[in-house]
Amino acid sequence: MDKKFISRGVSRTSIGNFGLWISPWALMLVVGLYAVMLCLFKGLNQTNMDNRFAFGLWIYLDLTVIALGAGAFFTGFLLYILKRKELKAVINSAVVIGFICYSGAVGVLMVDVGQPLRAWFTFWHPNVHSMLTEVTFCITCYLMVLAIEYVPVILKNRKIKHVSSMLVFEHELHKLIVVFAAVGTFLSFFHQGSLGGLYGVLIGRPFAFRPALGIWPTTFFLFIISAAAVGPSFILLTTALVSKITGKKLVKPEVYQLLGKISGSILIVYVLLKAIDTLIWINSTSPSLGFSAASFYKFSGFGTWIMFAEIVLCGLVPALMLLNQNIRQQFRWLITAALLACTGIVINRFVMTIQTLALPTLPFDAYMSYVPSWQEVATFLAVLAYGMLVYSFSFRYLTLFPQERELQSL
Amino acid sequence: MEMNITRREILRFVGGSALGILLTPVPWKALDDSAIWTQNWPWIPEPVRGESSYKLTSCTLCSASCGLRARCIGNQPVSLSGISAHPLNSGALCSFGIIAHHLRYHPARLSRPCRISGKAGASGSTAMAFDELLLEVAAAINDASASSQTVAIVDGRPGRTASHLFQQFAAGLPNGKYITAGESSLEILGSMFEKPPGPLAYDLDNSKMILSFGVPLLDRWGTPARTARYLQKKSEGKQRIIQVETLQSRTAGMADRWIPIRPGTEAAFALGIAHVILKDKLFRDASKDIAEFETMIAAYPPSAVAEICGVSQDFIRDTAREFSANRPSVAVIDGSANSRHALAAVMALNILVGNVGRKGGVVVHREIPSPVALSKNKMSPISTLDAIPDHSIRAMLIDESLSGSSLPDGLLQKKLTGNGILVSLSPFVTERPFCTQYVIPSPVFLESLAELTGQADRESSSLSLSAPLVPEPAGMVDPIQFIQRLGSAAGVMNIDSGTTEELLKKRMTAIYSEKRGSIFNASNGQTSELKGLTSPDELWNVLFAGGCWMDSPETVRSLPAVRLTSVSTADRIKNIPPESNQLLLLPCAEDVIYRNSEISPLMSKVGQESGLRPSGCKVYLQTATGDALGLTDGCRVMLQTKKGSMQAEVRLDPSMMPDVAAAYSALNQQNIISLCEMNQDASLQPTPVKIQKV
Amino acid sequence: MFPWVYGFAWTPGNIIFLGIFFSVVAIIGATVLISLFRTYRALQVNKTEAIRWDSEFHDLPATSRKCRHELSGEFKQRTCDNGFDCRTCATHAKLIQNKTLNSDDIELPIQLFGFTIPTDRLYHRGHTWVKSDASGIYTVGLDDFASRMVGTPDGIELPAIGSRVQVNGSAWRFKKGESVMRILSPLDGEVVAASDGSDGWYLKIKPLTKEVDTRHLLRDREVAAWFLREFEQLQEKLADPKVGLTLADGGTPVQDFVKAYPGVNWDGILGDVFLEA
Amino acid sequence: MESNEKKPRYGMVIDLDRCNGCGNCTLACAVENNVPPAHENANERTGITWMRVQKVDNNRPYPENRSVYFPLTCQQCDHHTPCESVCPQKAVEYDTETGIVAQIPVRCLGCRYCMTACPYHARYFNWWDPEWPKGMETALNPDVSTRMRGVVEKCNFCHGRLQAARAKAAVEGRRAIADAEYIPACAESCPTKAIYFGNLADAGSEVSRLAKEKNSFRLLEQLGTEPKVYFRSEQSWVHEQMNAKLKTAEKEKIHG
Repeated sequence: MDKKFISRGVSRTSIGNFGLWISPWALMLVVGLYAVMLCLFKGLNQTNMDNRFAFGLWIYLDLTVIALGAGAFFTGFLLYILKRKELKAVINSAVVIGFICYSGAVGVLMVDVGQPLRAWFTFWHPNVHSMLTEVTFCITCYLMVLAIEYVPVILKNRKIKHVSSMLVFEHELHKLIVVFAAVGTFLSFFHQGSLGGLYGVLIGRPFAFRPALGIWPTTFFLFIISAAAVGPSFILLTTALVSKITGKKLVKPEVYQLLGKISGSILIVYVLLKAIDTLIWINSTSPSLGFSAASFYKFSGFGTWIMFAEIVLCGLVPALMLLNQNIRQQFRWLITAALLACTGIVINRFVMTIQTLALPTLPFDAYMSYVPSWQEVATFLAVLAYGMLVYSFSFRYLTLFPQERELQSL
Repeated sequence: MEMNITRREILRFVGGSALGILLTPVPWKALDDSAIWTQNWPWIPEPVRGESSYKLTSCTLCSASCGLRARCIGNQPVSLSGISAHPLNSGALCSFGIIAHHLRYHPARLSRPCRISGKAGASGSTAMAFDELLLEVAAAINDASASSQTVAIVDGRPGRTASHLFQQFAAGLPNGKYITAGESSLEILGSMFEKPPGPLAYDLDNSKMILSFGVPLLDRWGTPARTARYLQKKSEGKQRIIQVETLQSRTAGMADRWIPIRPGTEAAFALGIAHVILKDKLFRDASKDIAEFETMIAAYPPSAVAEICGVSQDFIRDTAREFSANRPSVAVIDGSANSRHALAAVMALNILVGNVGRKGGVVVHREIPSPVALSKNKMSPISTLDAIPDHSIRAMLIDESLSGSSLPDGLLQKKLTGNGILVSLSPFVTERPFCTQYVIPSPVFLESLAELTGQADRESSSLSLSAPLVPEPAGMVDPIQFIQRLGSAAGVMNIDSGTTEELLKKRMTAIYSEKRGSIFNASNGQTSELKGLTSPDELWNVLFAGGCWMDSPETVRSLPAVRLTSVSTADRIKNIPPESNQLLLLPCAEDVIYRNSEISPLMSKVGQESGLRPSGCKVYLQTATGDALGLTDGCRVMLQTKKGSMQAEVRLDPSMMPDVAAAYSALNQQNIISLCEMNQDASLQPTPVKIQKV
Repeated sequence: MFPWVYGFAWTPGNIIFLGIFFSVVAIIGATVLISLFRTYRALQVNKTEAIRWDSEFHDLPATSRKCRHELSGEFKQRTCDNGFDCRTCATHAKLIQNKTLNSDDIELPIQLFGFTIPTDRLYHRGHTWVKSDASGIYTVGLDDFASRMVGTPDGIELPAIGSRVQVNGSAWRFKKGESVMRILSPLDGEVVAASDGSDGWYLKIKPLTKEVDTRHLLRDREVAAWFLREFEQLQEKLADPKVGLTLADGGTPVQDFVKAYPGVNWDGILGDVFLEA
Repeated sequence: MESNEKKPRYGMVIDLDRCNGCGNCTLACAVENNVPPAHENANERTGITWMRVQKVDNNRPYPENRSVYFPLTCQQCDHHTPCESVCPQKAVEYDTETGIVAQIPVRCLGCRYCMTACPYHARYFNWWDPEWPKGMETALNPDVSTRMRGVVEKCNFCHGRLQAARAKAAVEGRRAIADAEYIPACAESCPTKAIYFGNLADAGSEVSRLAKEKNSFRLLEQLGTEPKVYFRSEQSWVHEQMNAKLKTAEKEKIHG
């Protein structure tokens, strides 16, 4: 019945099945929105955050999804600036995922701040020396860019494109898409970096503090590189996942391998720099602030294993795997490597946000732990559900994978 | 002609106007203003602005009667601070005093007289008119007189005009008793003389060496100025404090020396010191006949005492030496927390080295002139609660208008008859679930004219007034009105008449006529001879404005003979070794809830917000002990004694003595006391306790 | 943010940071406005048809965009990038020069798997043929392949007499099953007559210019090659367990494929045949 | 710094040996700054105590155990003030005239970045709207306005009192205020005179004299944020305890 909206030549499951698929996500979204309302109307006492754990699950979530969503800008950069045409096969999907990640993150931030009504103060009275200002400005602009990049994908819908004005606008907008790709890259570069700087500048948290290169702490650059490295992996994973769920070939195997290769080659650089940074921190930065690096790892839960897992197991290993052609050609291993790479970044963001706050600073401080409340978790799940819904609808009614049509007839 | 508007046109219009408005300053101004609108929710109270003025008065929360300065906006006090020139507190206030102006807003504030018929748990409170209440109480009192049962009136602040009226009331009844809940250690000391030499007090300011048995001298006992004075004298080498205490209290922490002894072995330690003093002839007051005592303490050589108290013998010897060398010295002990044996043993030390009647030791206060006391109406003598047989009191009246009674509920319950009633005059609802209780609302600090006497830690007694700075709510009754009204209701006629103000003014006149002592004038910070004043009215005015009259110290010629027999039962003192897998339960109270009167809600800040919660009953264990029992910091446990059981949260604290469990019961909490063995004198014994994790 | 907002200061930090911010916003805004303006202009001068074909063409699967010269074997592998408009294609021009077609060795209609392909006319990649008569009027019809696809349409929508059609613009539409298809016009011109195809033709078009450029249309041999390829592709798509390779046996093709083979994704196939994404 | 020679730098020296942990400072502070009583669900990690008293002991078992009380408040960092630099919208102000770091709650959007930046945990978030028992709101201090839910607040050395003192001076036509005219509530209320307050920039002042003493130290001095709150104690274990981390780190630097 909704055939008129589904692109020509591709098959989609019946509207009934589709309904079955989205209803649990819709439910999750509703529950999450209820939790959000609680937080907005009753205040943040609904969360388990406190004066010691002033940042919690949400900030961690924001940092993570924004890192994973980096696929959007990086793919765009490779396709439109470096003209890697093969990536046309995933760019639409990448844009949608990017849009989901960023809009989700911004949404959660709005709940996370104590006075959302005053969110615009950051623009009105900006303190340009704060990393958070940089983040706020860049993310807002970039979300705008992603929205604009999303428009052509929507206008290409089989039904909508019959409206001449829509068709023509799409055509004209797409001609200039390279501008947005460029601006997007520029913005992403800065906010990914400032997200790292967010913690790197915390002189009061010797665990996170890093010396500055120019005006930015090293984490600034590490975050950019790590995001660029993991973005393609995440696109790879999502594409593979969608193709698994729908049981359709969506892109050619070469595309998967290309994504893997790009991811791997940047990841190896990242791991190298991260290792150097860590060594400098252990031997110079941390001691100079009066804290032996070892002292940070003597607490149950946060042993040195976490560092090993982050840098070696989920950094070096996947990097080497992705750089090896034979492994790339075996889909299962390719996926495993991509998964490891993403996990590595997930751990890294966790260490930066949560572990930093858990560790004591004052000589008589205790080591603190924190467990998010159901409201926090529900809000987090709401973002997941929102993403699932937006992506499901986009996949059903828009052309996210141009190669799908020819691949399915083969 | 008819015009038809297409959708396109409408859209154009809307879009165009939107764009147009954006180009006007309107939206930007609105944005800026919204910052102002969102500055605060409308429902959040903003402080009342206004010119601030300062009013001077005296704090009624305890007998330290500190002088304080209230910053007022209009008539409303918004903050309190000490009067720095004040001789009693030299500018210091305690943490209760500094927020005492919040008390009147306490949620538990009592607004009407009521009857609380309380069986534990389900206590029902019925509001009633004051006269109605008086009739019921009077009935009970008459019933008592008929059936020759006792009617007791308990006074936490003896020496006031009201106290004397209480004594008259008690005297007017066949078996009325007037009971003071004062500093019981000094009462015991008094009882060691053949005839009481008069009201006794510690002269801590002039003492060279204070031997304190668990008295919180440096945090909450007596004047809040104590710590500053001690630190000053210490720096000049004029005063030392030795703290003998199981726990590392703040006083123990700041004292020159902390001697941690096993719980409940204070008496043994004191006798050990006495033993050394006599044996090594460190001091000998030939005037006293202490042969009996000497033979008794032969049983307490340092070796034995060290064993009992769990300290080294040197501690005992050194302490004995210092105590007798640095005279004037004084031994003080916390009356509310120790057995009478302990009190007796410690007080014996003061007699032994001749501290009594000596400046810097235990001094005798002169009686403050009181017309009521001298009036034709005779007053009943002071008696102590443990002198009264158990289950013999039909009606007990307690004046809690100034601060809560310091008598443990356990003791009160023990003394009351089965149908006994308890009448308390109090600003707050304090439920005692073991009897029918009548509560009469009294005005709270800053609301009424109150008279403050005493000073158990000064060389001379003092008198000051607390003036009403804010109007009191309707239906409040002050102690004097209370006893007068009750007297007439119960047909007790021998009570002086007159309003509170009249009676107090009379007393001023009497004091003025004595021409003795000195007077502090808060408005100019000067302390001068009372003689200097021109009239009783001037005295009244000075005291009414935060001033203070200080009696001249008594010069003791000779003291009556002593009999240290009350110490003779000390052989009951023994070391209670806990059985295997048991600890010794040491009942304590968070210092912020030391008194059982209500406190400002803001006090939660001192307890780090959650420290005073009902769920906040904590049991402190030595880290090693805790580990041995497999208990972690913060875990919840069940405390189990012969008397009962309760839940508590474990705190591992390296400062704790091994095998001791110090339990702090929090505000409005099942009282930890209910788990402890009680001595005959209602003091608590350290009790063996089992601790299981829950 | 703005100099007139409380607390603003002309510090280098502010100038650089806000400078960058405002330029980014300006760039984004400008780009959007430009594309809006161009859209408006395009709609004014009615470039819609051309744009539609352009975007359609680029969305077609590569298999449907083979260059005619790959079909004729002159190239190993070449995909058209010019919307099948050889009139403006440099490569095509070159190839045509060094090759003269002598059309005398074939006059009979080519027979291919039961399809009849008359050689007296030019073919458009959208499966229309063009035939001119003496009066300079061009007749447009569907080739055998296409007409068997359409069979008897469930509806047909012809352009108004006097209306203009343009190369690769929509000529007429028909409805078949769920899908509405548009037929690409092989020529520029004015519609002088239209028919529902019952007598073999659909449109009669009067060219706008005396010289009619037909370089973009297929002719002679290459028609066969193209037909063959189209046919093979159709076979592949019909290669479906339910259908089986019924055509491989060389039996005469049915008159109405769509009716004959239900349960096939005709929507997609028709799209490929009539070059509609 | 040179340019600031003339300008006052207000600071504190807290004598740990004089503090008996009574909590007057905490209470006086709450009264002065209209900090509401704890919400029923608040705990030591969600409550607001601009000035809090922390017991610190030497970790030795009974009977060698000794402890002191640390009155902890905003340490008023003078250099690279961690919270000031991170606030995205200038809701934290470092007053170059006095060196006082102040929070502007009406400007704050409650992102709590400053709280993660502060190594002293001296900043507090309003997890609840403030509530006072009926009638108690009439006893609020008129010089300090109340805060709403969702914003951060902290010690500002009783800035309200400084303003009042300045206003008074202005009325009397004086340009500067005398030291005695301005003292925060905590220092004023301390019954043991453990908190000295004054101008660190004035070499003659008692605070600057005490701050220079060998027994004085600052918390986390090695972070280089130049806090303006000093602590002093005669007890050596306190010093060891406070620099413990520094020492171990140095050791490892030498040996490792």
